[in-house]
Amino acid sequence: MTDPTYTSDDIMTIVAARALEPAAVTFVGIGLPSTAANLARVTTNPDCVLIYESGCIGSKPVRLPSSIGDGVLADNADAVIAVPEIFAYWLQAGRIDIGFLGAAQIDKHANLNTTVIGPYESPKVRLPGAGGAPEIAANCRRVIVTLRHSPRAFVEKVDFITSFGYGNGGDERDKLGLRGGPTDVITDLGVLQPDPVTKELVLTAVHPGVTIEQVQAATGWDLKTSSSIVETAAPTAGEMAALTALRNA
Amino acid sequence: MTDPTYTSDDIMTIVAARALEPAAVTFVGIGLPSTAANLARVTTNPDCVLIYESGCIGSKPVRLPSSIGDGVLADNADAVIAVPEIFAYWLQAGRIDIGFLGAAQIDKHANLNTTVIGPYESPKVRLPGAGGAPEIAANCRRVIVTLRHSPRAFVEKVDFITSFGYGNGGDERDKLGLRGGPTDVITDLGVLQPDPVTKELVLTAVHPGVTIEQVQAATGWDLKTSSSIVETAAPTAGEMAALTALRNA
Amino acid sequence: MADLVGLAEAIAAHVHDGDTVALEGFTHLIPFAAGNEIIRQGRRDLTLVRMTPDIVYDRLIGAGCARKLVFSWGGNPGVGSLHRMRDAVQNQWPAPLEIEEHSHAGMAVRWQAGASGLPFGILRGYVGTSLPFHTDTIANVTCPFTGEDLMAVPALNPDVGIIHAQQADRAGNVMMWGITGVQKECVLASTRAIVTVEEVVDAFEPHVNGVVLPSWVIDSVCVVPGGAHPSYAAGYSERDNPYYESWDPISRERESFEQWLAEEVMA
Amino acid sequence: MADLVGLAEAIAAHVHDGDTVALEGFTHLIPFAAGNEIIRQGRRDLTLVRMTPDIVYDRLIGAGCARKLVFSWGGNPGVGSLHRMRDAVQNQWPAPLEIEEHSHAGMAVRWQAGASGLPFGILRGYVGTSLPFHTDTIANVTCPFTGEDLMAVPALNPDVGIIHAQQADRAGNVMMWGITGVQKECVLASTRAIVTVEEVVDAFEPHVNGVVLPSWVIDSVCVVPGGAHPSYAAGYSERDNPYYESWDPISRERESFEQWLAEEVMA
Repeated sequence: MTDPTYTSDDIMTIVAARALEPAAVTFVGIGLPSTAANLARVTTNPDCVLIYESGCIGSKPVRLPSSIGDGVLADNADAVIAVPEIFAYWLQAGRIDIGFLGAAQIDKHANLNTTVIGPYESPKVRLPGAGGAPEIAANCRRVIVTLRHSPRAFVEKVDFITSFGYGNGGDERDKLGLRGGPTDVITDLGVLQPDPVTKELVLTAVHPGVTIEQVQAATGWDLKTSSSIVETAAPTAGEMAALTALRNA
Repeated sequence: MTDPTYTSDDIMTIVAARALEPAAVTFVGIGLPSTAANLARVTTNPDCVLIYESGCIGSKPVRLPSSIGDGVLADNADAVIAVPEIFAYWLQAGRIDIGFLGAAQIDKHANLNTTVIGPYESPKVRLPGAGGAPEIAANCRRVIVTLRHSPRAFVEKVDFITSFGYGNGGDERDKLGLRGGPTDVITDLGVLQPDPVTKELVLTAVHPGVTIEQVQAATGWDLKTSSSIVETAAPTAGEMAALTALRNA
Repeated sequence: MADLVGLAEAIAAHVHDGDTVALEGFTHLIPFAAGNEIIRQGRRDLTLVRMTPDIVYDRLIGAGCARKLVFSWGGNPGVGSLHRMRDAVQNQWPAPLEIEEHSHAGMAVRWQAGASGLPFGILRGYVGTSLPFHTDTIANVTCPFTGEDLMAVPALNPDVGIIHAQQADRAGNVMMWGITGVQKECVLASTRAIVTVEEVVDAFEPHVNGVVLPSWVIDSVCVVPGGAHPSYAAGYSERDNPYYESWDPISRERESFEQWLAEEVMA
Repeated sequence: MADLVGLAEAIAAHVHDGDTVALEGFTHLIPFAAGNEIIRQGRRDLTLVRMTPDIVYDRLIGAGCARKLVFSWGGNPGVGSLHRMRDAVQNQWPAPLEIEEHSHAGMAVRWQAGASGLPFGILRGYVGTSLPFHTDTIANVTCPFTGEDLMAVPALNPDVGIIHAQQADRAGNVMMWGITGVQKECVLASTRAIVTVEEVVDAFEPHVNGVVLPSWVIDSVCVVPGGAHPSYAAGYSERDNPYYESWDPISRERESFEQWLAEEVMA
């Protein structure tokens, strides 16, 4: 990061917020996805509908939630319902436009791992596991992924597919009958998107001051670059102010 | 009926109310079952829990409900829930002690018909159909049936099994894995109960002033009589007063 | 996002000849006004889905709007028969009426499956009864863990789901409370959804069994006070039991029904 | 009908060595006090069921109460890892911990099936993931109507289900509201049920997403104000986020955890 006025978290959050479509119904995980979704809601996208797996539909939190079941998510929500209904009636039924996921590992075909590093039976690192992610990844119209770039995180093949992206690529996802799939992987260095045919993630944007080589060095496979690669617009003063206000609320 | 002080409806209702066990959780249909269950609740059985298929648990109606979804059933209920839950979480899960059913036809093995008289495809009389009855009959610990005696109602074989009693008798019900089964068929003339082995309905009680021959004449099969047949105790003044008060509330 | 429109406009926009249409409401909150509007607009060949056809479908059937009925209990609650439904089933008047008949439990599971985006749902039901011999949409399924046999029923996913609720807010969210039946599932399972409401309020209050449906799962919200009459809307009206009784003579003969239709709906 | 008893008495009566036990509550209303009481009573060989093990199960696992964990997301929410759970899975300390791992959607369906008296439930889930290769309780099932393949998961039916709710009334009925997760299903799916509550009230008021469980499906109701700390009870307390953060250093090392256990639970 060459610009000292924003952090890598800031730009990831702001780029993710920009990726939300107007009025999209968004299934939000806690942490950076939640910050990004709420940033969009209080700035450019007041009509986006935030859904949290704890059962909150249309959450309008007055401060950032510190957990998926934070009371502020329920307080001003349009509806609060039981967890089985959130997954069956809302997510599985295909009512969600955008799913917003993080991951510990992602691979070349956008499969996500939040379960285990190393063998499942004798793990090197035991991670939290699936939570809502597998069905968010399967049932939303599109999925946005945010995670920090590193060769350990961006790997040729994930150790465990917690959430299916494109499998081994090509039409594998379609053949399984899954909706959507990851469309944007937003990192601290840039943005990766799947090739329309092979579904291999390619670099489509670099953040200001980041070189393609830096991103390639932080990626555990031979990362290809889109012919139409762009530089991310730097966070504006307005975006930064809104983000700061949100964090301090 | 020889006693002019009560009607056949009165004695059916009062005998049915007496058949409710203390504090039993009772799944109640509208009409006579509801009157009987509420009579029990306001007299001898204040702790019985009345459940209506409209989603009311622990109803304590201040007057008799005129429909299964009457507002008085919800007003003082312990809980009001959605209809899918009533059937799945409460009835199917086996939480109900007693189911209370009526019928247009009943046969020798206590199978009930509320669907059609004559062939299904070209009915002589099209009746309302199943409603909640098949699963009430299948899932309660025991079932009490009330209907008026006539040879057209009490038949050798029902035209259509809407609600399974004992099939062709014997252990057929057990083999199907169904709970309970009808234990009491309360009519305007007496009470029929299944033989413990054959499951054929036999006459176990006649109401005051009714002869065994009268009941047999009103039954469309060769009705057997229990060796321990009794005469129903006549409605007491207290029961009649409570029933009248309930109807006028 | 729901449009706030008139009922005639909503029905014209969303209910077409040949559609599968569900008007739900379990004794409480039955969308009668919407049913009458469908009759007025002369819709034909509808497949009507509803647990309890009630008077609302007796009218639609008698008026010749339906070619098929999917249901689980077809009586006039507290009164007796639905004569127009019976006349259609027994005598094909005014048109033949195909029926697909379930139990309440089965219909409830079908609604849940439809709202869940599943092709079917399972239950312990129908065992030993005659229903599976006459209803194609009942099948066996085996538990892959215990080997136990259960019954399966297919999801309900109508073209249009119509319900009546107590309130909408200014954003077009809808709230109902009290006995809410399968109405949430009906809206969520249907491709298009119309909700008639008693009134529009600034904000919802909590209620016993309060159910909120967000604006973006509803196509049209129509303010129709009393739109559930002769059924009722808790907090707004009582069930008109004498009306249910009066329906018996009105509907018993074709002539009296047609006179009622001409005077009360088509006039 | 629920007995109103002390927490120690309720746990002693209903939680036995070797039982399958579920303490549910989705971030909100987690029954922490009941979890500590199980530790205090020295229960062993428990199969612990819970969507999000959270600190409540990190403690039980670290204290050696568990032999198996059935779960879907095992982190310290908003903070990081559950170190005691990780130590048990990676290093078998203090005892080997068998795990049965699902997704939230799968666990929710398992709870619904358990509450419904069905042996299994169905969902569109797990497709393409590695979970079915490591979890026996995921199987295929085919729709008898469409031929479509779906996933099946078996019902959850613990010996004991334990939840925390805001209120009980004097008859032992229980009310919770706000984010209620799978707690209704947990109580209904379990053979025995214990509910800890913030207080006993004369009558319940309506609340957003208010859920009432009647007395007769609960075995013991225990008044334990603050019994959900460090999680929260809407209307009574806020989530203690600093505590969740402080759990990280407490639980990171065996020694610091055992010291905490001795001082805060066993003392």
